[in-house]
Amino acid sequence: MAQQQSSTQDRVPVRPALVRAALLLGVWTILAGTGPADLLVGLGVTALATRLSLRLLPATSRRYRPVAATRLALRFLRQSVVAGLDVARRALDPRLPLRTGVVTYPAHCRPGLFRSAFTAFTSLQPGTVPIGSAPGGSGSDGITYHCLDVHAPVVAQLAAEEAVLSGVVRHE
Amino acid sequence: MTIVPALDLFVAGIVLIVAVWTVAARDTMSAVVGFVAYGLLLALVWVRLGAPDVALTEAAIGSGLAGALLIGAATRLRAGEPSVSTERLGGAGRVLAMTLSAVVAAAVAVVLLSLPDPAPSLASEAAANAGVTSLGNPVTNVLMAFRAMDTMLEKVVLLLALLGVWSMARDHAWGGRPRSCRRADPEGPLVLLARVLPPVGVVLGISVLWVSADHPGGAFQGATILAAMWLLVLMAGLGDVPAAGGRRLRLVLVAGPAVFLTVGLGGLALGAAFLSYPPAWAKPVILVIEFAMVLTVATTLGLLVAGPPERSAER
Amino acid sequence: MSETIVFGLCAAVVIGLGLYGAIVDPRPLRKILAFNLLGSGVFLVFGVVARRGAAAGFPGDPVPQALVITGIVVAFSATALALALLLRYFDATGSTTLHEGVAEDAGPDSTEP
Amino acid sequence: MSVVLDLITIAAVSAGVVFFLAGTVGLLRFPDTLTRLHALTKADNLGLGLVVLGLLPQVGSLRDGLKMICVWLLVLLAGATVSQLVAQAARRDGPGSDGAAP
Repeated sequence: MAQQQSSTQDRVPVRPALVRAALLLGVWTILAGTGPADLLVGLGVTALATRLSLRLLPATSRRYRPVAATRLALRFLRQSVVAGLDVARRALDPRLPLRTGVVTYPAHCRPGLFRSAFTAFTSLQPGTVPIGSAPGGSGSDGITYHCLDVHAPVVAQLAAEEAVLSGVVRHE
Repeated sequence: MTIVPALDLFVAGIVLIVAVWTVAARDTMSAVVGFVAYGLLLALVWVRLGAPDVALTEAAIGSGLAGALLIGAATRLRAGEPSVSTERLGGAGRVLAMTLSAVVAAAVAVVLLSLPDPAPSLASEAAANAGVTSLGNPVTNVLMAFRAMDTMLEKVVLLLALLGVWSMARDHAWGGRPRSCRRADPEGPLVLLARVLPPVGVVLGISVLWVSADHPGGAFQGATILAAMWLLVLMAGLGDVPAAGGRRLRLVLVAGPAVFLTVGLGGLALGAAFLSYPPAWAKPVILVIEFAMVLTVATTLGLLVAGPPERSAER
Repeated sequence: MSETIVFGLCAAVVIGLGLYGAIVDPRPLRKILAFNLLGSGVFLVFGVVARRGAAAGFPGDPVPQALVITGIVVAFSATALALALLLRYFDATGSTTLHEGVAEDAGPDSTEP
Repeated sequence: MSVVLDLITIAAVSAGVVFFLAGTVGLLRFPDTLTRLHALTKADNLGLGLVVLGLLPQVGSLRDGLKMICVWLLVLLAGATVSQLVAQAARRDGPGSDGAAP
């Protein structure tokens, strides 16, 4: 799988590899247990999965930022609650208060993995579902969003999300 | 009375509604989607019937992998779809078919309701002999030890099906690669998933096999998860399907049955019966067979979904 | 053990539905679908029998359950083979039915965009 | 102590069920595919999160709890991906689409 990237990985990036291996070993122990035999097999499986991970998603030189990541996670949890409440309120309201429409967000990031992560992230945010790329003004292209309420400050909210996310994940 | 029988009735009702939808839906794609939903609901039924191993298999293979296959076929057949309304069965034939089906269903129902009451069961035998393999999951015991012959032949059936699918290739594509399942958008949402999920999927798939010694799980269920991860990578365009003529691929495809057969013949050579394991080594031997099998089965399942070769091997 | 009765009847109805669909619908893909439905109904019969045979601390008789696991995998193989045959037939004739001379308007060169 | 935990479970799971219900109502009431996607992803993700949260006090071991959290995270990932795929397909095939894919 992903043969085309194997040549670019001459030197194994140690630190990201170790972090990923630790995470995957954690998943293994959650699923399979912590007995001696479990751990032995787990090490082999982790090595395999880490190798696959480094091939599919080449490691970057960016340093990990636990504080920023925690802030992102907390923000995500809070926004999930807001998003759920927002949709539930609109769905259960007898008047069905919807002002749906399409908004183009002039993203700072170019198409690529970071943007994919951003659209995936914002698809779980209140009132927005990304529906594709759109040619925006001034050369840079934008991301089109379907919004539940076009009068809400969607673009400002998305810009805030992008700023928070780019503090954690590498910007290409 | 209590809430549980009511829940059973509710689940059975939904299963039947979705089954009717699968048969009656006008649009084939809708019917296929109905069938996938039916498979997932059926997994719930299997849990209620005390068979979590079967539930996993049904959800993974019966619903997931078969669903992917059927959706792909329905998409490709869409072009010829509208032209069939001319040859539906007439009213009389329809009534006849309905009567026949109702009679068969009623007969099955009567048989099921009049089964003998202390039901015949091999459960106590399975429990009594579980010590031989020291595996805690009775279904794995049956699959890998008591009826290992079935399981070995099942691998062979999978391979034969793959041979059948491959032989649908046109002459120029023989030994080549299946049609590329790459999607149009190279930066789409699928790509992120295909870069992030497979390592976790590999850990999950192998753990499903590893825990199956004592808990619900198994080589097939694990292999299906691995096959799904492979297909995800392929669909995102991050890799290509190996050519059907490749030697390494063929080696992987026969590895599982070959290990199984070797162990079986080994049992024969050691003076016991075919596929008998030395009692002290039963558990490790079974795990070796399962690990060899999971690779073969995952590859075979992925190739079955990918379909017959349609491009030449080069490129 | 009421679940064996409920799901037993459910299995019988699913078998009937699958049989009906396989007979009545002229489209091969729908026949394959209906046949899978029929098969899953038969598997459910096995499941009910296994559940009734619960003993020795097991929630069901493991032997029929293992047979069903084998059966699901074999059914999948058969479905894959049937679909490959059907798609090849469609590529060769441009028709999604097995009756000749019904769908000649769709050409044989139906390729994906 | 266990009474408090049970009450937490009851409250959180009930709230989760309410969000699932709201998501389903939205799925039925909202006018088009794209709007329905909001109902499915947002409400159901929160609903599942609350159900998992509610069940956490009841699990026997730390491993089981972490397993459930993993399930929630995987469902989030799947939801985020699938909703975008469905949105793209709906925009491509749906009524009022502005043309084919690029």
